[in-house]
Amino acid sequence: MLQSKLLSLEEAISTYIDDGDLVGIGGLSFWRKPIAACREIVRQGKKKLSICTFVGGIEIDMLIAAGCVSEVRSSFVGMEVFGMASNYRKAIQQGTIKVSEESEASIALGLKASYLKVPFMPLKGIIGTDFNKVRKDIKQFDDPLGSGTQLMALPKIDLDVAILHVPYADEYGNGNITGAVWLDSDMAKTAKKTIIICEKIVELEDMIHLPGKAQLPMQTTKALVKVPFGAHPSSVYPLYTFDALHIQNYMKMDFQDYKKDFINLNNHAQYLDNAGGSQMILNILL
Amino acid sequence: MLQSKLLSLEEAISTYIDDGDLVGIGGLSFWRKPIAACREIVRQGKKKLSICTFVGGIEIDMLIAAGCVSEVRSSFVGMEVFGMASNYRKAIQQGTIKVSEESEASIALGLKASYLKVPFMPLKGIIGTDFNKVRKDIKQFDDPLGSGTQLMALPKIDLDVAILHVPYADEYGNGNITGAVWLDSDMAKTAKKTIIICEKIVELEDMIHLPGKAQLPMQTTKALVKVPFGAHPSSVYPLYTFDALHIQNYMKMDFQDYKKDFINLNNHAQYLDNAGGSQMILNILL
Amino acid sequence: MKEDSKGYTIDELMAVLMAREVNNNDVMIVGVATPMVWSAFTLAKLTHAPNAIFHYIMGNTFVFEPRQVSLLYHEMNTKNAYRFQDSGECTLESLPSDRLTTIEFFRPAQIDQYGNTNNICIGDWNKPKIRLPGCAGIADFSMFYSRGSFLYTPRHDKKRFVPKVDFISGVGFKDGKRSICGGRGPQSIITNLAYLDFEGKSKRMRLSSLHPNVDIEKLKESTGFELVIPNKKKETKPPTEKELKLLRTKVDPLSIRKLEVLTGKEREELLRVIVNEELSMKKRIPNLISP
Amino acid sequence: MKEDSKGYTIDELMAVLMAREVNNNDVMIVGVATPMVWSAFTLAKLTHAPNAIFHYIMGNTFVFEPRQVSLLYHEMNTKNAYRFQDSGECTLESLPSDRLTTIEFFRPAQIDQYGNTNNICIGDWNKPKIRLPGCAGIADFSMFYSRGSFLYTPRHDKKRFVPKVDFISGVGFKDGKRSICGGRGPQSIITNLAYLDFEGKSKRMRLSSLHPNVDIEKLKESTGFELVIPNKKKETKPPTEKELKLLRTKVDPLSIRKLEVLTGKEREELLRVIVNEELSMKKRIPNLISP
Repeated sequence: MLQSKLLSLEEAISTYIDDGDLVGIGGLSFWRKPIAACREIVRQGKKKLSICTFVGGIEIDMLIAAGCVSEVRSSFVGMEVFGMASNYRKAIQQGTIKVSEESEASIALGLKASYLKVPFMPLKGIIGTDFNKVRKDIKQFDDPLGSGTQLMALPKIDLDVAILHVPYADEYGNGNITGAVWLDSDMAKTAKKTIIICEKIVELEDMIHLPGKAQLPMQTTKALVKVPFGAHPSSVYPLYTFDALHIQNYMKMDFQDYKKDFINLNNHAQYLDNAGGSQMILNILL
Repeated sequence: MLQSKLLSLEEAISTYIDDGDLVGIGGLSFWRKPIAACREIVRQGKKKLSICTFVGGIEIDMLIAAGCVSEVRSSFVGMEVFGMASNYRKAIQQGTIKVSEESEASIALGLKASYLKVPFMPLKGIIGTDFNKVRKDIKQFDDPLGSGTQLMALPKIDLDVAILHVPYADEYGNGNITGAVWLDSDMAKTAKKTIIICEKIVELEDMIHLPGKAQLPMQTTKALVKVPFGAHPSSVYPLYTFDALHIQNYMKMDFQDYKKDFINLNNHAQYLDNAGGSQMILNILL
Repeated sequence: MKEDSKGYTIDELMAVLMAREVNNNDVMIVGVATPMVWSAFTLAKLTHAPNAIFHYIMGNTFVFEPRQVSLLYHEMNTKNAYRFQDSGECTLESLPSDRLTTIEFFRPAQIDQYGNTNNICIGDWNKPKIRLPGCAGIADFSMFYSRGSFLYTPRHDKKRFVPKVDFISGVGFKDGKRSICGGRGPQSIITNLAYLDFEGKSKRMRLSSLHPNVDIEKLKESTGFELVIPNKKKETKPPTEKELKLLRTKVDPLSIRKLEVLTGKEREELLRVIVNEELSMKKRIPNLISP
Repeated sequence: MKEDSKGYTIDELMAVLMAREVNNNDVMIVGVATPMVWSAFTLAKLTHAPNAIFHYIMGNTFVFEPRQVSLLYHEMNTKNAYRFQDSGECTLESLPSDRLTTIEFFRPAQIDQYGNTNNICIGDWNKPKIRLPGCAGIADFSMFYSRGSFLYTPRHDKKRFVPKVDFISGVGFKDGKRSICGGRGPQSIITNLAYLDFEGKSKRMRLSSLHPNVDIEKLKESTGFELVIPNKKKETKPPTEKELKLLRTKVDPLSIRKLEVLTGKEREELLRVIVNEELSMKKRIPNLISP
């Protein structure tokens, strides 16, 4: 039968992420972020990653604080109503990481271009902004069909790796998302190596009955990892919501202390215990 | 509350389709084709329509035979294993209608361009074919970002009208399709006037529970018409399949006779009766 | 932020003014971390815009029913979605922006007299004094909307209302002209001091109405460029009893919208209260509100 | 079309040869009105390619389980889909064609020695002698596939195998070179006379094996250009007992694949039989086939 792609988190990250990779991260803001995988990236001391995500939050901030990141490509990186992503902010202000300034469309269309095997996609938006002053890889051009319309060419984004966190997956690497998919399916299909982290493993047959079915196709999945509560402190609808207390805590702590208490640990249960154990789990469960 | 868009088929076609319109037709081949609506177009004697459909069959053949069509834009027009669409073939061979030669991507990306408000979308496919010899509105061009890649610019397709047949809709114009959506949702969203023909009317609240929910959004729907078995002789999954006997019959009959027996009728029940009545319905029901 | 002598707070006044911008057939885009906007839209739905539809970015969903504003359970609106979007649709493809009455509120960090906005950085982009979170979709969508775009900020001061923004990430009326994208451009800015719009011809920012108890000199001092000031002064129509009651009892009883106004310790304390209140809910689904 | 002395018909031989092209990890694209292809894929799934996946264009679906080939109930495969596609995905976006082993069979109306194909028209496009149905996605996809594209026709004659196609709607090896799209180009052509492929260097069409009982002169006479003929002649390996039994009893007992081979009255008669057989089924869902 089909080959199982089930790996440990450690194996998946060490096998499929190389220093310098352009890494796509799924989810949006505090929602369905593969944060257990990001902690593993920190533990393994990956370096010089370019991180691409639609809307980023604590996961980007953490990877930057840990020194894993050389460049960020995201339309927004912040901590929602909790405030700013201070490591992100500091790193840019101090010039220790690069930024590829992105809008929502520049990422969505960049992935689409990658899919269609074209070097760019055209857009009317962005024209008139200052994006072209800081993005040497985008360019305003004339409609080649001669309508006289000015357009912006947005380059394709070819991800090396995509890391996506979903509620349900089968061991062959089909992933199911309840609710919003955002750009996860585009990342899954275009990345050279796709790693799916799931909350629960289901049978291939179950995909038939899950709403939305397998939005992430097994053909492009390299590794499947099961980490229950692995998106914590972000949410996985419809299983649990984000952990506001943990996020506030993160923002107050010195990152080296945070790393000691929450990242450099032997196992996931210890992480959950340190994050509040059973009471925390009861808090976040929907 | 929300405004009901429920109209009779006659009202919908007379109000929203003008002679000369570029009309998008949903479905594919013998599947979910708005054929009752096409018969009404014939009855109302609409003229000079440009018809755009992903993969066309009997509905295109019929509209051509009735003299409603001046141009066809489709990647394929045929009668599946039953044979050729002979009126389509004849009209082109005799030069009485124009053809805009299309592939699947030229239609799909044309609608996408319309959506994104850009005049074209780039594609690598089609290059090397003879499409550019017969399509003066497509053009090979260099990647403006300087990669040296040759691309084909495919123009946007701005539909005047979209006619889509779906199993379920609410009276405000949300449409739900069980199974394949193909380009129906793109047509629904881009056409200036969208007409939805449905098998069953459900409540807005029911959309929440239907798989796929409202793929066709009410905001862009102008008219909703209820015509049970209105896609006959094509299929509406999961309610009924196509009527192979009727299609064979159509192919054998002179179109003027067909028109008399199956189009120029007073009401839909009479059409169903002439098409075999209860036994026919039992035959096609899944 | 106490109730002033008029009996309402600035977050209440702003939410009410934002609600009044909604039309009955609007698709109301609820973004990420904008409880003030969500409050305003929910209030509009319960008052003059019963047909308006919520489009939650958080769930990529369209929802008809209004729910109580929530911090932790925002995503539960996915439950009642009657429409999901495809993956690509979460950007420009949601609905045809040029033909439909989509309404979205953007909160700029800097704005100039022509409504150009900046959410990218303060200072030079290459070495910013302050890096901001980013503009999300503002650079993409805002110029397409047929109803134009709507702006708000609870902090009207010279750091925000500047002669020249440090980075244009949202196009207003460049040199007094509309963007090539076809939308109507910025329509209004609702702040803690005033309701501002744009003068028809010059497209310069104009005072439309001053909020009650705000001195016009205070407004001028707080704006880093010259506003168009009409001869005939108008006062902003304060919230009605009904609006305030709905907002306080049904729409947002936990005052989550206030998080957009407060800073520092005050904000932290309110956050603590909201989180505790929400965690103590047995049912972790925000209440449906019946009109 | 009777069984010949070898005990199988040409549709059976062709379906078996097409099945043998499938690899175990392929995504097998089942198009519209191609029961021969569907039969072949289902047979492959039951023999050497149990992991292969059906991608039905008809339902925009991915399906793992094999079902009996059906004329009227093809779309019922939607029932067991484990993956649906978005609307846009029904074209180029299905799965990354450059990295995965997608297999699709195209049936050209004309083909030249470099595998360029035509499904548009016979004669001049502006005033065609015969207008054909169209090329559907051939112009878009076929040049991208990492495994290349696969061709078949049950009518090997000079009308189809021509020196120059009247309209290139599918790019083969133009002037002996690959398309710029990166795919491997045409790999083989399975006909009623022979199994043909393309010579490694010149990319000219080459005889790989003649079907049993076919004379090489017959092949040459039926081809409108000079084939590369290797010195060492091979005979096509006929269907095995197992393949024939599966095809006849489980995969396609109604011989729907034969509709692609027959013409005129014979085809009409078979259609009548198939439709009547299928209409008499109480359960209007094609049988699942257990391997």
